[in-house]
Amino acid sequence: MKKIEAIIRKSKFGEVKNALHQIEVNFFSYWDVTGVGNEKEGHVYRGISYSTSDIQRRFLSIVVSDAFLDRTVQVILKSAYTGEVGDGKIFVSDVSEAYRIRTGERDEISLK
Amino acid sequence: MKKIEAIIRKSKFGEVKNALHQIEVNFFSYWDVTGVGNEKEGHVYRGISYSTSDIQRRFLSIVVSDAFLDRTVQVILKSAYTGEVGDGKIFVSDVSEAYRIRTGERDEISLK
Amino acid sequence: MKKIEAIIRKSKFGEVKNALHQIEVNFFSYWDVTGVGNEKEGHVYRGISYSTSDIQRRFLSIVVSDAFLDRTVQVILKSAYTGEVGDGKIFVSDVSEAYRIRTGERDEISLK
Amino acid sequence: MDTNTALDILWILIAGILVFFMQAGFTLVETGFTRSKNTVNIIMKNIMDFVIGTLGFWLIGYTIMYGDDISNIIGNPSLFFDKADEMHSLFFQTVFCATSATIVSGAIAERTKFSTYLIFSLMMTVLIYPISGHWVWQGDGWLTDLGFIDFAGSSVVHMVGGCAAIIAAKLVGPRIGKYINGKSAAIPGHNLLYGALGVFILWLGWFGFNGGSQLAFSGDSANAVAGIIITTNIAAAAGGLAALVVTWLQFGKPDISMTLNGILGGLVGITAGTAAVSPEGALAIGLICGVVVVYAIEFIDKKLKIDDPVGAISVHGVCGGLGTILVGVFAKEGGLIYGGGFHLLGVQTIGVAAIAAWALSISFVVLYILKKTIGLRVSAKEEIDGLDEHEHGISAYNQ
Amino acid sequence: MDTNTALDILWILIAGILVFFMQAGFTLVETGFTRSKNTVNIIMKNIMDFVIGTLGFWLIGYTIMYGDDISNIIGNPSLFFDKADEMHSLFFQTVFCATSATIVSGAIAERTKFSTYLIFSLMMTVLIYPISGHWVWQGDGWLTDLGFIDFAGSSVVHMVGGCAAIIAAKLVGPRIGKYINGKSAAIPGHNLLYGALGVFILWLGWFGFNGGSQLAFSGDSANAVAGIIITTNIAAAAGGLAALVVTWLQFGKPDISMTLNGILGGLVGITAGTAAVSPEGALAIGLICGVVVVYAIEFIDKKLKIDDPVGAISVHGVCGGLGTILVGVFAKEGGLIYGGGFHLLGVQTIGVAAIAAWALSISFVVLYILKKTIGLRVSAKEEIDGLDEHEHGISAYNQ
Amino acid sequence: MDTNTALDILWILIAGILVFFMQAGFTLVETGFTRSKNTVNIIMKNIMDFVIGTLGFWLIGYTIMYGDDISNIIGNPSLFFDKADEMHSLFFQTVFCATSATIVSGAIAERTKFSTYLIFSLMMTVLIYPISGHWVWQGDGWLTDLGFIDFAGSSVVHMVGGCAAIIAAKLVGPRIGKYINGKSAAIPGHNLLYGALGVFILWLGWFGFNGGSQLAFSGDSANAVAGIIITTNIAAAAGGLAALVVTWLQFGKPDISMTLNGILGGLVGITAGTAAVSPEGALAIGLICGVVVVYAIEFIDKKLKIDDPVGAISVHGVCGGLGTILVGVFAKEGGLIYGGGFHLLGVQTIGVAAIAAWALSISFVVLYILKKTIGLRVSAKEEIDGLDEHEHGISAYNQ
Ligand SMILES: Nc1ncnc2c1ncn2[C@@H]1O[C@H](COP(=O)(O)OP(=O)(O)O)[C@@H](O)[C@H]1O
Ligand SMILES: Nc1ncnc2c1ncn2[C@@H]1O[C@H](COP(=O)(O)OP(=O)(O)O)[C@@H](O)[C@H]1O
Ligand SMILES: Nc1ncnc2c1ncn2[C@@H]1O[C@H](COP(=O)(O)OP(=O)(O)O)[C@@H](O)[C@H]1O
Repeated sequence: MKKIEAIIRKSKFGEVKNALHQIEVNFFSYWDVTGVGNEKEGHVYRGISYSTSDIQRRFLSIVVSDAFLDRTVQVILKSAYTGEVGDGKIFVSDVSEAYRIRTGERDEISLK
Repeated sequence: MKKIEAIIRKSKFGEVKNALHQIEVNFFSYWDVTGVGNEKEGHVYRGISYSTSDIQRRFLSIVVSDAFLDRTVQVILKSAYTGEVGDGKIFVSDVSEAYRIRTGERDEISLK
Repeated sequence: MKKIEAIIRKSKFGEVKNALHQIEVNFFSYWDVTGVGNEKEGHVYRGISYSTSDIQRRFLSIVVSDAFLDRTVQVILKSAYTGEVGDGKIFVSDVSEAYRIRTGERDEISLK
Repeated sequence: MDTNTALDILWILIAGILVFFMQAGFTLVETGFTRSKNTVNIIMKNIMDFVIGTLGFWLIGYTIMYGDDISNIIGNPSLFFDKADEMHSLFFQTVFCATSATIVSGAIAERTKFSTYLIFSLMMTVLIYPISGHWVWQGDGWLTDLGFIDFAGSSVVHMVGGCAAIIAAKLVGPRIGKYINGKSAAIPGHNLLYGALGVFILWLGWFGFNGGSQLAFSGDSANAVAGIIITTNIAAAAGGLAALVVTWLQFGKPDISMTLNGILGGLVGITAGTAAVSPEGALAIGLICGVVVVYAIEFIDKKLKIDDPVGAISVHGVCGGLGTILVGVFAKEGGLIYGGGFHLLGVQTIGVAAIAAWALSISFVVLYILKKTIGLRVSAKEEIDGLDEHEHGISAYNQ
Repeated sequence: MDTNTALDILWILIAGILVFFMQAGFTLVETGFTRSKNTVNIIMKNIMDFVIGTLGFWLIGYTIMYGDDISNIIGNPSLFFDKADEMHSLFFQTVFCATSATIVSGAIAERTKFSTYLIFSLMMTVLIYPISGHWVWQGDGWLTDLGFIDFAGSSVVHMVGGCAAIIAAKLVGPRIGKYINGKSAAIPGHNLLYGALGVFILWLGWFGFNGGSQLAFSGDSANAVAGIIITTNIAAAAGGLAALVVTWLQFGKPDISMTLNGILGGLVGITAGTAAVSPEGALAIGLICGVVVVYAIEFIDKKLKIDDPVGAISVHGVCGGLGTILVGVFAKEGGLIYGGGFHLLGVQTIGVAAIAAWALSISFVVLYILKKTIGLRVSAKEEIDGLDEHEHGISAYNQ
Repeated sequence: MDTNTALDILWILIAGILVFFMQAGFTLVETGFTRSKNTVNIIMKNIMDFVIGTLGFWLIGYTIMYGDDISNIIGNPSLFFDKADEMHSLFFQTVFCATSATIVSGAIAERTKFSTYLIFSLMMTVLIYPISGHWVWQGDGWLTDLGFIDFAGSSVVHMVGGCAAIIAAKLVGPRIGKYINGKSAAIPGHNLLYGALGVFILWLGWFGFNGGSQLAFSGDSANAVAGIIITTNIAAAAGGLAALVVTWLQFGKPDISMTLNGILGGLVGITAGTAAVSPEGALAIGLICGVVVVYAIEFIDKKLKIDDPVGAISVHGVCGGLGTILVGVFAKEGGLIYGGGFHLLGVQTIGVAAIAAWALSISFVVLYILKKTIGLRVSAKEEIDGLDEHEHGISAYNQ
């Protein structure tokens, strides 16, 4: 099993979610994070112009079976894309065990 | 060392925390996330009935030594359980290094 | 590639961030979590004195190429340090794939 | 000046100060019922409303409304109103005017260009509101002559705002994500406590709104004002109760946002007849408006598919018109159920129709021109990211 | 009507409007001192309180309290009060009644069934509050005859609310997680700014609460009202100062929630004697109440193990009774330290005891019946998840 | 008492109640414009301000200011002011005094020791504010004799607060992280809605602040008060408009925090001349202050490198002084543009200079002593973690 962590623009979340649902990835968790990266955002506050690279982003954590990995990554790459600096990143890592608390089911079966 | 990520009901957090303390798992971090999954919640807002699968959950991240892995997972499975759809998931993955910032201690010893 | 997860004091965040920038680690994501650990914080609320081990912390997630791992860990160990109980932890784990959404670039190149 | 006149002025000023505070109430309600990414924009619109209202109404709006009558249609405009013994009146009318303008803001929240909004707000202040206002309140207007009763402005203030709101909301179009495959989606407000505090402040201000419209306190006016405050309060409570019960029965849960709108609906509805009806009449008007507002919101949202995030069209437009017409039913003198026949009811209906026709058509003209010139709406990107980031460069909430 | 009477009515109405605003203050205090998952529920309880109070008191409560006296015990009830020249009085008394009812809401927050609460609130409005109120304020009640002084309602309004609160909090039981192995746990409020804003609004409203209770402004009343406002303000400040100092000394830190409660304690305490004591007397009463409220909260929480999330029992019940009794000590006429002997002190104590006995016993009867029939409390699951989700289907805070 | 006098007292009390509410406005503005980790501390400072102001001004401050004149410099102090027929005046002056003290709180927010602040607040109340106040408002002060006009306190209240604020902010030093390599960094406020609600409440209160300073309502005062309310309102609107336009042109976006400050700047600026200028004069003063406040904030922040999180120095200090001087230009009687020559302008300038000199020097002395004894500032650790955690042991926001 693989864990996919995607850090995307908040404004793209709706599209990404729909795209995931279309390929039947209906299980994930997300939260808001601040991202530091290439993108800069200009602000003015009380006469002080400043630009910050600390930008609000949404972090998605999705555990999928190995078979689902590729299509999930592809779908995120596509639906989170705008082409402008700041579109975000996707990271993949291994998961060795998975459990569904409700049933005690283990591993791949718990992800369905 | 293993990282256990548990996504549980917010209302079960108190029980899970107590159960963890009882087996001497006294170190972890948690935050609130939104979970998308099987569970649906019905709402009414201004005359519009809708149901959402985006539900408030608590995300626990616990790094334990290999020896502690099983009992920690078991304890969470038990204390987070209600039997109704939406109880959440537990994911386990490998951690290759660990440090305690205060002492610089490394790996298993830093987890005590 | 490696994922570094650092759980630090909120008050040390500015220093850690600057230190990371100095070694050219300009990409990461962070969010606020509650940490449970050795540190205890005393409070009084409406005449009830209590101490809690649930303390506000900042969680940093940084994916780096293997070559950057050591210096990044070292820099965090140094800049997040106060020497008092509660300085936090650093955990390292493997990342098998990485993508930059904007360009579709993969793995090490996407981290630059 | 004799003491009675001073007493009258004191009451008008205090009432005006209470009405001023309603701006804070509107800001809170609109902010609370929308998403956090547009909070700065909503605040700015509500503040600038009042800024523009203050300056524009003093500059020229007041005399268009209250200047010497020209053909029963409009006041004789003159610039920079400056009669030392009418300053209390200028103040009281200014805060009323600003109320009317601010209603639109809620209906078009979360997607409208700030600059366009400011221009429209100015048009409300110096053109749309004062002219129909003149017909009813200046003393020589044609609706006054007919015997039309709108004591404190169910129509003159609220329905005019509501009419401008429906045109604006229609022309600007629904928020992205509001209608998905033709189905209305719920977009919950980000802080219902702000909404509730706003409603408390509006309720508070309404005692000044209706009570102050007596424009006097000495002599018999004292008891009249007390009666107005009672009918106002009872109608508000009745509106809230009705909406609570309806939503509880219909959706299985007592709905907070509808209950709050029910209170406002009751307040808007009683405004026309507050001095003309009995407490029982106020109860009836409040209950009717509380029920109607729930269904009006549903109808506008689901059938007309006009996206009104705070329910301004239903609360101010629908309940404003309805409340004015109901004066023909419940007025102690001339009302249908008191044996007054259909005359007053007819007059009320004509007045409502005329004012609505004016407000709808002139709003359409102004907004249509704005749409075709500078545009009404921000870009999709700005809307999705939130207006605060792009229009104002700052978010309302930080660490 | 002569000018003086109009002036009196003006003040009563304005004072009533200020007291109305206290509802917003209570809402904010209760919301701020509890957890975010119950915010919608708390708002709804406070709003419906006032809705029910408005309708119920007009329907029958007012005449039970102020109707022609029957055996010095109760007023002669009649439905739909409608005397045109007493509307200002109906308004002023309505907002008082709603204050009394709303006190209970805070003490039983975060665990009580909404429907049960509404029924109890109605009972407060039409039964519990008006009857003891009649004894003191109608003019022919038995406590009036005794010479009992409760100028603006330390006992009549606040202690009655506090007595109902303690019974309710006891019968409904503590929140889950409040007592762990018999030890009281801290459950911090979710937004102390709301709490503080609420206290400012209550303080503001109290000027109307106490000042308006003069029920006149013309003639000598003007200076009397000014004096009342000064004693009110000084007692509030003294209460806050005392609580600050006590908590600073005892816990090592100046505690915000106790300081806020100290201010409220001072305000509740001065309410009975506001017109009878000097500024120095007000200082003393405020200081005493500010100290007492801190220890009362601790005592009720840790010794009685009654869970009162906002401290309503201590603030309103304890300080209400205490403040009333202290009139016997500090009243410029008849007070103990002014050489008046123990007579007034005795009368005050009897009055407090009688009113408390009434409020405690009738609340017990009503609540016990409710407990055995429809139940007082939500299920454990609803409580843990939060009342907002289950009782109202919406959370107060969204994106 | 005759009816006119009662009417006067009624207005003064109501105005005082409105000014009281400004404390809530200050609390909200300061809280909103700073970071969430210091919210409890800011609330506590604002509350204790008023507590100390209430007690200290009654104890001795009032007589230092309004007691029988000694050498045109100071009032004859006596303890525990207790004249039954001046209680309305004590109340009105108390709330003014508290306003002056509270201004300092914002400028030194997020880094100052709570205990030190309390002591300084007491000094403001019983020493700094009453003495210069005596010069202008007691009737026999030397500035009164000169013909100096500061109707409602642009200088007496606001500039005095602003002067203390600049000294305090300078001595306490900038917040950690405010100046990085000599460049000013932006530290955005954590909740701009609180800021906006605070400004609405301040605007509301200002009608009492300026209108109440007429100290009468009967006879000609009624129209005078109405005129004051109009000039106050126009200047506020003009200040907001000017700041909006300036920031829009200069930074490309209409800036909310500057617009809010512009409104406050307009209000502070008009306070001296509110009764002396025409609506057009008010417009001019408002526009000037709205522009100046934007540049003053930049200047103090970037050039003087004094860290004033909420802009208190610019809003109250700069606009206070400027507004007072502008009376010499715009006063209908004696103003420069009305052909009055330079006399009044000279007097105004002398008055401003004298009051500023007093406030700056005495504040320096007091604060310098405090700095060298108990210290002004919390430790770096406390500041970084937030004052709430260390000074009060609780955070404002919880679950
Ligand atoms: N190495 C990394 N580790 C963790 N998060 C990262 C990393 N690199 C980028 N991110 C996240 O991705 C976001 C977008 O990256 P950014 O560099 O701004 O744009 P782009 O990927 O288009 O060059 C960042 O704000 C940050 O949240
Ligand atoms: N594959 C997954 N990746 C990440 N989070 C998941 C995944 N599956 C479930 N979750 C989390 O677990 C929560 C509970 O899952 P849900 O499907 O609702 O219930 P159940 O596990 O009882 O079938 C979800 O809301 C989500 O937060
Ligand atoms: N095993 C763990 N898994 C996850 N988070 C941990 C773990 N151990 C510690 N932490 C995090 O690190 C923080 C600091 O740890 P603590 O034990 O208080 O101090 P120290 O590391 O100095 O002994 C905790 O609050 C928690 O957020």
